[in-house]
Amino acid sequence: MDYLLHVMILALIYSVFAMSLNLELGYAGLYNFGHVAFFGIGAYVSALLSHAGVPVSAAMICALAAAGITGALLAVPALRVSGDYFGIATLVFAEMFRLVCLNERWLTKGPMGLPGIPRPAWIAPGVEGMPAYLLFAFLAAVGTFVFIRRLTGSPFGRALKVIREDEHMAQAFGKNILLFKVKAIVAGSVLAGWAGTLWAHYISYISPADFTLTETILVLLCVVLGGRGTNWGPVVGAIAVVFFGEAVRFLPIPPALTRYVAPLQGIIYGGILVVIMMKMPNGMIPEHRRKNT
Amino acid sequence: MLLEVNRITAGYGHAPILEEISLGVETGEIVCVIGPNGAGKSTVLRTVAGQLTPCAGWVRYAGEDITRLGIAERGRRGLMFIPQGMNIFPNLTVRENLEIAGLLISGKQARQQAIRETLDHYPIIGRKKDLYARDLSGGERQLLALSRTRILRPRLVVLDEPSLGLAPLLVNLIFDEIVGLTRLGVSILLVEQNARKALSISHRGYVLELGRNRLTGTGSQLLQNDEVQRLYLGGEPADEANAMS
Amino acid sequence: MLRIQNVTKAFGALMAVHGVSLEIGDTGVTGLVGPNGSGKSTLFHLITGFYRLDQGDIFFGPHSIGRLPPHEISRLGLIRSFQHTRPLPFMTVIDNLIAAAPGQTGELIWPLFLKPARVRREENNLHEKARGILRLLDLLPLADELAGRLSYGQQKLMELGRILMAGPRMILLDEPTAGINPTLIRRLVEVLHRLCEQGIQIFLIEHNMPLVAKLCQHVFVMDSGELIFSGTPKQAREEPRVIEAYLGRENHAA
Amino acid sequence: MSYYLQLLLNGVIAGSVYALFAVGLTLVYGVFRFINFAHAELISWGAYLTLMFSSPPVSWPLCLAVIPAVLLTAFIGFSQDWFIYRPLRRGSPITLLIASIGLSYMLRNVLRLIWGSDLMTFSLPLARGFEFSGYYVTGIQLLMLAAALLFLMILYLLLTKSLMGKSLRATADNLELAAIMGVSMPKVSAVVWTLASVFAAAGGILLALDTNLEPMMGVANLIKAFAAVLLGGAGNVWGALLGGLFIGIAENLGVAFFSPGYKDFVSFAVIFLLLLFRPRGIFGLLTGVR
Amino acid sequence: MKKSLGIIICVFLLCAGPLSAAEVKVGSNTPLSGKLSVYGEGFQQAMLLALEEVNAEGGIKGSPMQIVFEDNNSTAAGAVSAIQKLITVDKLPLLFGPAASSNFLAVCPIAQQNKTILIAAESAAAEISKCGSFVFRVFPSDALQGIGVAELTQTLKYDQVVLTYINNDWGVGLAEIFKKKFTAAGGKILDEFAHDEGKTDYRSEVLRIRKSNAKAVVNLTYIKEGATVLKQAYETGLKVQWLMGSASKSPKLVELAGEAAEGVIGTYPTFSQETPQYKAFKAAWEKKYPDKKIPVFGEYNYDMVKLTAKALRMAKSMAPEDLRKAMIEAGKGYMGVTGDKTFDENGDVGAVYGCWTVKQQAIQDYK
Repeated sequence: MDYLLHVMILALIYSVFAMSLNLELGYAGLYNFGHVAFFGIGAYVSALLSHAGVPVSAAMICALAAAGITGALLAVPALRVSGDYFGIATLVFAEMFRLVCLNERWLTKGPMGLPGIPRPAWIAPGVEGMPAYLLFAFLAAVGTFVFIRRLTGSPFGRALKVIREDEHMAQAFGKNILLFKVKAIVAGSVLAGWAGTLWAHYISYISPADFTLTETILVLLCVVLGGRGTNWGPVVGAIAVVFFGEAVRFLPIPPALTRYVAPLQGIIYGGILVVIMMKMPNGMIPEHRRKNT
Repeated sequence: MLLEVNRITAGYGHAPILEEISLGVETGEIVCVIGPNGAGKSTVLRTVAGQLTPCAGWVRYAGEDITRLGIAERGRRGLMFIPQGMNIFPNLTVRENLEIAGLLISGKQARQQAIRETLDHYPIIGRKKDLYARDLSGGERQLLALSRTRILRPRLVVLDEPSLGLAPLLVNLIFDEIVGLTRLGVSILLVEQNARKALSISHRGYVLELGRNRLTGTGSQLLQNDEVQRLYLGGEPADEANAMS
Repeated sequence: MLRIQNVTKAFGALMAVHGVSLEIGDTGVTGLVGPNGSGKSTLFHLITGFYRLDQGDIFFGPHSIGRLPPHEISRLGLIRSFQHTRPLPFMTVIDNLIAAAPGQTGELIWPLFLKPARVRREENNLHEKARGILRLLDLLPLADELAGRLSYGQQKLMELGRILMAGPRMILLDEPTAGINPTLIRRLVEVLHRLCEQGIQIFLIEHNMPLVAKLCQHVFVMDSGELIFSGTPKQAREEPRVIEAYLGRENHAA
Repeated sequence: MSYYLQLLLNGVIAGSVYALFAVGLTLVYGVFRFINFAHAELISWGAYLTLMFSSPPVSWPLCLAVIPAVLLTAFIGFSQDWFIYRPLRRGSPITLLIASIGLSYMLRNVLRLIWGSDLMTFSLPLARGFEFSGYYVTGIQLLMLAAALLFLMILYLLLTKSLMGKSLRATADNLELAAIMGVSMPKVSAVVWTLASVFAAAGGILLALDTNLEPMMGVANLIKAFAAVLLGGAGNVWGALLGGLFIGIAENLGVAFFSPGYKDFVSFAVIFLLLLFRPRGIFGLLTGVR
Repeated sequence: MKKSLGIIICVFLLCAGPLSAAEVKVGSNTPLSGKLSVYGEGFQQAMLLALEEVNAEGGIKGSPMQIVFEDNNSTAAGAVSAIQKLITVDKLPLLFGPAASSNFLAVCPIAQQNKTILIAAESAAAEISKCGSFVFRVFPSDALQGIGVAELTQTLKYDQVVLTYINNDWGVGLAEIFKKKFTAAGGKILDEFAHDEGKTDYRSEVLRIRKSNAKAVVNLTYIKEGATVLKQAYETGLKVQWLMGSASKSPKLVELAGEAAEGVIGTYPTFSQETPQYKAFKAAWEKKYPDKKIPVFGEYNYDMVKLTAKALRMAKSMAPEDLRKAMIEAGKGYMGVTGDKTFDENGDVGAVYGCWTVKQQAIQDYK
């Protein structure tokens, strides 16, 4: 049942991606709408380095570092603006990243994309390697989950929540809010890069078309659907979104109507976002918090 | 009685700020509400103006119960509210500010006429009628806000701290203007920090303390009342419990 | 301890604070009074770094804090409250307190993973400390209640606890008794006295004049952004300029 | 030299259309304080609805088809507000932003569902542009320029001469005070959404007449419009016009110097840099709709 | 949400159940949605036409043939998901691959690993030749086409051209080959730039072409971008010889660009339209889809299905190795609508490159 393995791997990778966004969006209250850029940086750096002959594991580590450094470089200026403007700044950053990937062909091969990205040495290429990759992705997701739970359940996470709720209060108690936010973004970027490398080495082919706004919307959907600011929310959200997307394949749709599937899916995704914002803004697993009266 | 506030309790969220406050304004009167900070003066005004609905008690205006009426509806009935601080539109010209102020007047002719008269009446702002209101000085802004009364000719104006942040000379100007407004047949309910000034122009005054009626009397009575001074500045309290309450 | 030198802050044309200089020694409780809009809260914001100074400087002990960001000022032990309560309503009361503790190892990412034992130990200590403070404030039974469920007065007390948690040398309270009932005020006053005994300086904005008279050794009075008086509460009551600031000028009186 | 001037001319024309989009975005921002992502869909729906009414089975002449199309777009704009944004207005702007992203995605896919992803065209007769001493302009382009100027002129008059326009500006200045003064909020919001929709639809139709229609046309232009808004200062109508022109000129002149593959990069970079260093816009020294 | 998910899973189980053994099934990984859906629909129609004929002729050894269409959203990730499903859920031994070369390259290792035959009808990238022994294509490699365009340019005696290409895998790949061949033969490229996919305004790009004063422009692009560029060049009075590739050879180009397309010359892998095969195809198409013109690459998709049917009939069993041998065997000397489909050692077919031009609002052969 390779297909099921495939869907499970996808769901796990998306879980990691969603968890990384949740760290910023849910815990730190930073609406990063350009998160896909870090996913892309992870994927590209890892793929390029492994093409250049660097062992896959080393390439992956470099990719995480690259994503983290870029995150810090983006965060410091972008945090000058807040709220929806921060969202727009990051969104624009992601599009700029994609355009660079598309146009700097000497590096990224542009729209041709990078095919034949190798798997880690201990995982067989192709289908034979899928159970092993599933295991790998599972361990990666569990590791990410544990890491984020540790991070958010700690004094660090508590401070992030304080900052999210009331920046002035946090400052009055000596919290360096800029530093905390930068750290949250760096951690989120590293983990998004992590998801990106997992993706690149699994799917074995990446191109700029994989890192568009649509992807950001999908992962945003995973997070808000599952529940912002909770540990399980993004995981549940990612699994739901991936399985729903794949389940659509099994609907008995006559070939002539297949063309309507993707738009319908888009309508449903967009609709879910709107409905969640209106009816259950805290998602399927709401964070335990009361409205401030 | 033009306005009658009867034992209202009101506040935001948790604790009520006002407890069973009562006051009244007769036609033609200037009535001021004074009291130390946190006494709930502005809350009284907001309740009268319709920005806040009390949880108990009622407000009658011109013989009708208006406790649950919206702010716009009260405006239409001639009960006008001039809030404190940001009470003009800085990115509109002076003239446009007046036009918005006259929004409740039906009939273009009548509105234009009222605006013209107002601009004539206030040469200071009349001269600057095409400037953006953001370019006016603090006193001019307050005058512009007050001039709305001349346009709409309401029966009752509810004024929140008209002298806030103004230089003493301008305070006098504004207070003279408030007195002038009564000649139009307008009654005034006024909240002021500047108690002496406010009492000196008021027919009657109410002194609030911690959300309750404390004292009431004519302007001059209150001016001479030592109790008022003590409320503002503290002093030898009658007993400790009293000081704490 | 706190020395303010010729501090000025303008918002556009409005002079919120103009040329204020004052000094607070180790005198216990100091009050800051004045009518609405006289610049008291602005001065607090300036001291704690939330507003940037236009002119002048502020010293806290030996440090110049006039240009420091709020969190660094806070770390020097100068802790403030805000005019309205700002609980973290979704957190428990005890977590509200613990979150306020400065210099937690667990707030740094590497030690969090590399020295878990130390982080755990610190958490336990903070927990104990928070419980102690809650006991002092009579809030211990509410320790595990969500802060949002507390009454307004209880939240004010909890905020005081939060300030204590931060290990202050001096605390700035903006209207600590506004909107709370006499019983709680009494409790608050007790706590403030206890703090003074521990050598913590208190600087407060307060409108409840009798309370100011009772609590403060020294008061400053502000009007229209300027410091108009400095002395004991008793002196203040008799000072014409103070009366004028509160009640208005005599000259035009009817 | 004439090469650059021609590029400049192209930029001005492109920019005037961006300005049409930006005005709506900035009006909504000015009054309601959130960035309406779904504004993009008003652009494309305006164009597609015109196509619908001008092609079989309705087959109205273009100038007639525009009318129901614009009306329906305004209806969409108004429904957005009524059913989604209005109930959400008490929440944070982020909630509104996410909802508008979702809505945009939804509306765009409805478009795809009905008309497909294929490129569509009004199949107007092809015409050579007019030539003025070496510069080429097509009739449609002139129409675009004229329409943009006309629309902005009308907007200017509306905002400064009519009582409704003044009420709108007052609301943008201070919503609470406007309510105290008796400005009717439902009316103002109806006017804002009508204006935003009509401007978006008009721009969309012009763009479609000039080139083609495709479901992404709105989003692609929204980002430019957004850059214009930021450049002009959020809430500033004239800023939006100047910002639109700037973006149009910058990206078109940019083609001369680097690969057209980076054409969009220009507006992105403008947005990015502005947000970081001049968040209130070059012309946006003050806020409020002017 | 939970409820609807449950329903979906139930439907999933129900559909996965009945695999009727009476049919011979093959899969198709087709861009039915997303940016390539413009083409996907045409591919699908051509395949369905061929399928109808195959079944009318008695199907495969008496059983009807069926194509399981799987949408790939025009993305690499979608193509991978689709092929995984076709291979492991539907267990199909033979698949038609996704359209864009980039998507095809993403899936071909999976097919090769699974020993599943993967056939391309329109993916042209030169790299596909290296995909492996189970990958075939009935469409000639770009390597041939790039050379074809360069040769055309030289035959027409344009030794100085502007090169512009669509900024995607097809455009960039083709442009690289063209450039190599053209400059090696002494041609000069005056200006070279990519243009974005899916834009509606290319006026400034057109101006850039104009600036270089070239007599000819090699514009390797798709239909809608091609049409827009032609139209906007026409508006500005740009008079150059446009040289284009196969991807824009479509009546839709003429429909969109109108008069502006007049005189364009392009290359395409050609086949004679005089053959009985072509005439039969054309008649069949017009009968089945009376309102629709033959889509781009429609003939190749048709040939692909017909050739596959032939191979399936010849195959000893459905085992991968047998199918692979049957494919090679079936291709030998097979004359389809698009000519000789004999596979070489890479699974590629050869091609004759012809030229097309637009004359009087119709695509014609250029001689």
